[in-house]
Amino acid sequence: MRVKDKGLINRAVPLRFTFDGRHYEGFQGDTLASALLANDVRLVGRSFKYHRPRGILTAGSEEPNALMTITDRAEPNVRATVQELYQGLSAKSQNNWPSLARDALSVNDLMAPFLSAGFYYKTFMWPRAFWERVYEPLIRRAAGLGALDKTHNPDLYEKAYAFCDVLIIGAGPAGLMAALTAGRAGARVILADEDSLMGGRLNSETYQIGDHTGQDWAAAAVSELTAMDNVRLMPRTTVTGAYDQGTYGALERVAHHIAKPADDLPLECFWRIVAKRAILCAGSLERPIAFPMNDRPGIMTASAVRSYLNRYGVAPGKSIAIYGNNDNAHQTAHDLAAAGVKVAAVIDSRADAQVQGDFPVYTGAEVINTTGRLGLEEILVRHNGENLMVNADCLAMSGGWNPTVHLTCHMNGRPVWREGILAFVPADDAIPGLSVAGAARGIFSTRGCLQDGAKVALQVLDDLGIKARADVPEAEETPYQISPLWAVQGKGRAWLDFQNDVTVKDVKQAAAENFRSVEHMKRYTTQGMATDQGKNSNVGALAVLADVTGRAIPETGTTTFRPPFSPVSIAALGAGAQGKGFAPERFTTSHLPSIQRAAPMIEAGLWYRPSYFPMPGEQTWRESCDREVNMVRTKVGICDVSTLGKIDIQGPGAAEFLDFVYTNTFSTLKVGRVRYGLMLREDGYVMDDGTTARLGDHHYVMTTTTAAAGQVMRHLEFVHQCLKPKLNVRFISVTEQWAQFAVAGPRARDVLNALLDDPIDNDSFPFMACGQVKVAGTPGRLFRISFSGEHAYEVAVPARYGESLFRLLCAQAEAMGGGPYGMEALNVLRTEKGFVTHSEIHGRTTAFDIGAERMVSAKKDCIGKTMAARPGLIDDHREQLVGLKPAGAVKQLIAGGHLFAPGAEAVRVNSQGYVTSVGYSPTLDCYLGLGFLKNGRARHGERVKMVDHLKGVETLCEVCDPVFFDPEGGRLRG
Amino acid sequence: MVKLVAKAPCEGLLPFSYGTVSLSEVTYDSLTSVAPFVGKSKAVADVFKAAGTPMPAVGRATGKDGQRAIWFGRGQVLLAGLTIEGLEGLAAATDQSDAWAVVRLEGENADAILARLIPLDLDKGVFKRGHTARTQVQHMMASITRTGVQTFEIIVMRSMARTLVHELEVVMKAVAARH
Amino acid sequence: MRITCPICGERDRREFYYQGAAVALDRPAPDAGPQAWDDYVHLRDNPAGRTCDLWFHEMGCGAWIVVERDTVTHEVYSTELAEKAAR
Amino acid sequence: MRYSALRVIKEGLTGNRGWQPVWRDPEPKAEYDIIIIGGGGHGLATAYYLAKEHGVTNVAVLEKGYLGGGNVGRNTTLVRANYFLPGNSEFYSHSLKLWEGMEHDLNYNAMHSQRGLINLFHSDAQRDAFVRRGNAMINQGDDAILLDRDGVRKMVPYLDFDNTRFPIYGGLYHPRGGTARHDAVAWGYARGADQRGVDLIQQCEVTGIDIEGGVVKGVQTTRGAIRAKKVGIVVAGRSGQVAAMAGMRLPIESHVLQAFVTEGLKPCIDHVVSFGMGHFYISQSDKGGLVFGGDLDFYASYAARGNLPMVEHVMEAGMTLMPMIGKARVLRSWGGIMDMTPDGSPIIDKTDTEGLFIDCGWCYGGFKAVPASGFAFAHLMATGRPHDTAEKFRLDRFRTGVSIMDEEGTGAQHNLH
Repeated sequence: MRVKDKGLINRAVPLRFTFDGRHYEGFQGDTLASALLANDVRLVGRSFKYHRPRGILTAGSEEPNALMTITDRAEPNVRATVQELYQGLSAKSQNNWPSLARDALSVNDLMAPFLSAGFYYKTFMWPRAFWERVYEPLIRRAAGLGALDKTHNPDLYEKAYAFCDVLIIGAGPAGLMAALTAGRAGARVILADEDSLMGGRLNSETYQIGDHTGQDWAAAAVSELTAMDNVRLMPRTTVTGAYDQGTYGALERVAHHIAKPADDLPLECFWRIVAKRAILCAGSLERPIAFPMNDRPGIMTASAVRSYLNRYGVAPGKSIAIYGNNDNAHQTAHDLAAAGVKVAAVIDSRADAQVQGDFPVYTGAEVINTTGRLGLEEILVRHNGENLMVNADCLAMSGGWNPTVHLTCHMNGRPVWREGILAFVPADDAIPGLSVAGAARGIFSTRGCLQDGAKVALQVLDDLGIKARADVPEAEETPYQISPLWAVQGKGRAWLDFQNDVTVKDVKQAAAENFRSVEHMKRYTTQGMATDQGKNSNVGALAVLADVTGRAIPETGTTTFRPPFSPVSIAALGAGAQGKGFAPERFTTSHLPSIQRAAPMIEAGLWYRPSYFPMPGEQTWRESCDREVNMVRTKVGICDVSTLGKIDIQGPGAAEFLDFVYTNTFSTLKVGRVRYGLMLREDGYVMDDGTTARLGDHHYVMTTTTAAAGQVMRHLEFVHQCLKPKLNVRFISVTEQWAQFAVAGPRARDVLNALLDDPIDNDSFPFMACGQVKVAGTPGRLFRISFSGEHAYEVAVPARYGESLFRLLCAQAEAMGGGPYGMEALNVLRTEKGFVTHSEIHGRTTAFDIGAERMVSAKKDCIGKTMAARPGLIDDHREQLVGLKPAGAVKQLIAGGHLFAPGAEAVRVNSQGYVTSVGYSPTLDCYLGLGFLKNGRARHGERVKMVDHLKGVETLCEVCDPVFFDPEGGRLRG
Repeated sequence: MVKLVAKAPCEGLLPFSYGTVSLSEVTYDSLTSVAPFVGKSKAVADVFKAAGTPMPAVGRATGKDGQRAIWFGRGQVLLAGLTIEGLEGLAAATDQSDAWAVVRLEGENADAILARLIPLDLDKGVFKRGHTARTQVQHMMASITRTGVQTFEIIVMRSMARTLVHELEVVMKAVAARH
Repeated sequence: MRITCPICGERDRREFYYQGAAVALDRPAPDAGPQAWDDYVHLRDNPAGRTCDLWFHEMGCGAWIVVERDTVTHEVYSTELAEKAAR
Repeated sequence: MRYSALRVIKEGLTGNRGWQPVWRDPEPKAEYDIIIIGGGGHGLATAYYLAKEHGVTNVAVLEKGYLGGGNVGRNTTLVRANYFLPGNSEFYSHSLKLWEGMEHDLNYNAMHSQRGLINLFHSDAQRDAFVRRGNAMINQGDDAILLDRDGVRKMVPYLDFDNTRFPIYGGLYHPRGGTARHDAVAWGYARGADQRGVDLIQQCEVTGIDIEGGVVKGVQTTRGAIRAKKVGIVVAGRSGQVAAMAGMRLPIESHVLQAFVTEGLKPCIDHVVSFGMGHFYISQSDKGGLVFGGDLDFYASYAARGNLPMVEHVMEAGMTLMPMIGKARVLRSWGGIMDMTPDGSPIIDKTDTEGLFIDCGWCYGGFKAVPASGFAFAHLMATGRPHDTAEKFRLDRFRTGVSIMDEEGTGAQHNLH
């Protein structure tokens, strides 16, 4: 219920929302949780395993219970304690059926004795086939929390980079004070806080700072910081991870609080913040107490009760009891009493606790049981040896405070136990460049936090060489006194992990089964593996384990907190990639004309290339492909080959360099000539192939395959910078400078001569010649090379003219009965000629395997030469490149089929090789295959059986030379 | 006699603007990469100087709109809209006029837009006018130069022009929606 | 993770390509024998601690860089252009 | 103590007070027949099979931390037999068969779930490579089914078939592939080994290997010297350091691989799905978390944690492939140390020191190999001969070039596999 005149909510702006279909009203400034509590809704969810009723436990992002689906955003597992209320918000509870109040699976709770820690490892094994068919589907359906909407995510997310001198994580008293100190000194500051309202606990407490309330002081500090150009305030931003060299990840919730966000506004932004220094001012989290039946709705942390009261003007109950082991818990009673809310009792486990107020006080007392099926009704208190019943619909518990050490563990830092506060504090220098201030390192008073924030900021600024001074106001400085209170003995179960249903008994059982290592206990019981990652429960569970194994807490150890601090959506971390954004798209200059010719475009590297160019009346790709192959073989075809890598190599050392990276020799290549080259990796296998032209004494241009262009460039730079730095040579990629087109077929020269300013003939431009030409008045390059086996050229012009030249070439070719051809035809043409691609040079083949061992010059060293001579790489039994032709009734060949002796069973031990490339050759009217066969070069003329189990095809093949067509190469020179 | 028709990398894609920021294509008369040979850096610098264009230091661009010398990587300068004679034997000079797409992003919040694409501190106090860097824009290799208080020139491979424009457009809209 | 390119300064790790141990700088002579070549191409000290490895500033200036760093803490001690280290 | 539903009920009725320790915590003896260094999945499986298959029970497993604390407890739990190169095929095929009988063999439910694995392909060339792989799997006696685009759509309709960067051409479906509860595998083998008399010794770090005259004599540990006739090194993520104690330099570079799990969700991903263009694979755990991962961070590391560029790359792959998962939130990320070999395939072999054996180089495929690796290493250590299924995993194959098994085809650069 609402409390008059309390809270930072704006009562002038009421907001309507629904929860499980019922309508409610809250105010601007509410979270979904505070609005639900204001409407006396206590039951908000169900636990994971036993489907126990669950209520709101906390007022922050560590909430384990109040996880909901925001149905108007299709967003599961939203913490109601973080979700800001907006007009029309619609929320639904999770993990229950048919309803939250009557959940069928709450029957699990009755079965609890048989569902103890690790029960599933010990059963569900019989009968064998039942796991996938029966048990697992049942378990999967019962498990899980919210459900994903199974449609494509419709929202926009973004990522961004930010840089600063000082990143301050958390805007409570320490963080604000640090930011003021650094900001006033002129440092570039980023202040990030997960809350919508900066101020941290100051907004939830009633402490004074100087002459102001803590809330007012925080607001004033925020205004001052907002006015500074050198300070960037990032509210609603959770710093989620600490990474190397001062890099931090942070999630900004940009639009989750807006009823109707603008169209282009992202929902979330994931920031990578690079900070010279960082200060962790993340405060601390209050921990629950493991007393019997401590899991009922209405039982929450004491600090959460104060948050709801002081920040949201909500009393989470009509009659509120307080149970704690430290003085800080008492403040809850004072705040409630001051606000006119009934305090049912203050129960302090310490006999010597000093509490004064107008309410019943039990010191040296324990809560040993509770009642209330769907919400707390009564608590049973043991006091002075007697049990007494207290009526309460809300119990505020405080087991002490845990500094928020999580980020300091992200680089494997182990927090250190501090006995005085019964809590872990960050280890020193756990993250290089990160300092910790305030409650995050166990300083719990407001004054202490303000002073520490200033002190640490001054140290950091000093390190950065920035002069600064601090001006710290006066504030409350109550000493923090606490005694151990981990698990309370009693009849019922005492929960540690509320979401995963891990109880004290489970931890004890794990220890009894010798899962005594803290990691074993965690993994065996699932303690700390829920969505809060043990923020609420780990320390308590550790204390129980320490106790039962007779060890001290520090000796028992801790599990590791890992990124993210609180969960981050995949959409935010992967922002920009949905749809096409995963990788750049590369378009050739002929893309538009190709599309206009209705060519289906396929992905090659990052490029798009035409698959084929359909003509009217053609029904299948094969018809188009066959026509295009015939066209090249009989007339002329045009193909955009600009995607091949082109590297300009210049300098007096160019020739020597090429001799070192290629297996064959390029220093002997004449200017104006082109040579095919083979490049190995240093381990002796083929890296890439291509042609390289010599344009001048000290000037070559190398081509690479499309796929390997980047790899080859990197390799050349490696060889030069790391192995041959003294060679005087420079490389520049010119792939993008030139639009290059293959003109192939008997009429290739006729097409070209129609466009060249100075016509060529066979004498001026023989096979493997290259030179400068003018193409319709534009300077270009011409190479007489062929990947089709035909009389062919590649003509290159500056890319701005590419589209124009492609159109002209196509028009010329069409006038002669030719036209453009695509990747399918290109593949058939090269297969007919036995030319290899990366289907053959797939990283496991040697020059020897592809029959190119004679290209490895004996006269010089080159990359890969030595390792290529290893015994295993020159063994005669290696699989060698062969041609394959169907020789029986079945005419089909399939790339990826394996090769066997005709009579052999198609099993692994009999496999003699495999098919790499297949095409139907209209020229030879049959399927042709390239493949690798054991000792294949010596087996031309033999029969082998190709088997493709996947399609159920078996084809008898004849082994032959891989060059099926025009083996003498007469057509090339024609 | 037929003539080849030229087409710019961003033709049909630009210009446009969202909020306070506009994106347009920059056309230089020529782009030439100059990579001095081993031991020739000084000689090349002298030629540059003699031609009235100081050789830019690492991470710097010299010149003005339409005529710049941009540091372009290890041992490499990109002459944009400038030609310098007399480099034969001293440097590998390569015509790149058609290899790159160049765009200009201009207006208040230009830096906020780039902060969503580029992993570099572009704060005006750090990355000042005349500063240049080889880096990446999303997943694309890029060169970026601050040519004015809120003006940047971004260069990516020609074939990626469409992706560049698309990425910038998405971010320009998102930043406009925030302000 | 950030690496200081000797040319460009400190940059995000995403701009770099990683090659492996800097042993790659010391290419044996062709006739150095199988063990020397196995050492060069395959075998690694693979220390848990200080190491030198090779990175390529692929999205940046195109320099190959020798990075001396710690494989346990990811601290970077120094960086140097490979062309200088290789001399 | 034998586990069964009946036992669970009986203990439940008596307050779960009767459960016995799953393993003892013995003090190390002065001498063993065999010492296994490393109490991870492979080491525990080796000890189990030494005892079960070879009757060698005077065995100690020495673990510097806690049992199953290494990669067996921090992987993405995939189990598959879809390799295509001889040497790998027969080994992983054997491993999958051992998985299929593991739970009854161990009397421990490792929740091995054969929910099926789909490897997507995105071009004709990739399809051809997967056809070759699928045929190799069937040649080996395992299962593979080629799916076209519509076939993939029927099984995993939530992928982006219309607007993704790399269009989905089809997939290779491996019905027997799936997942398992990773920790349970370690615990099951540990329990089985312990029951057969093997000493599992935790918090016992090996600090030296005693070798005299080329023969192994035992080890030095933080709990004293222990003599042994044979010593096996099975220390993924630490192979280089432990091998160095025996003066060896390995063909291994250690790298970090990150993995991720989301908050629990109701069932939405029923198979294991693997993206062919972006090193992304995903499944959903029985608890409801999406478990997924991608590629190495690509730099040598022993930090068991990674950095943002690869985190983002993995998430970006997920978003282009299956934008349905966008609103799932990553709950936890972690890193494992991957011992990468130059060809991406492992090593199970003798060393030059008599009595000293090594099982290493599992790259990021070690989890599914746990049973067969233990089986083969136990066989090698007990008999002195390689097991048939692991005879190509030789230590000297890089020097000789014989039987290099480079499934990725990327060559001798450790991090590229």
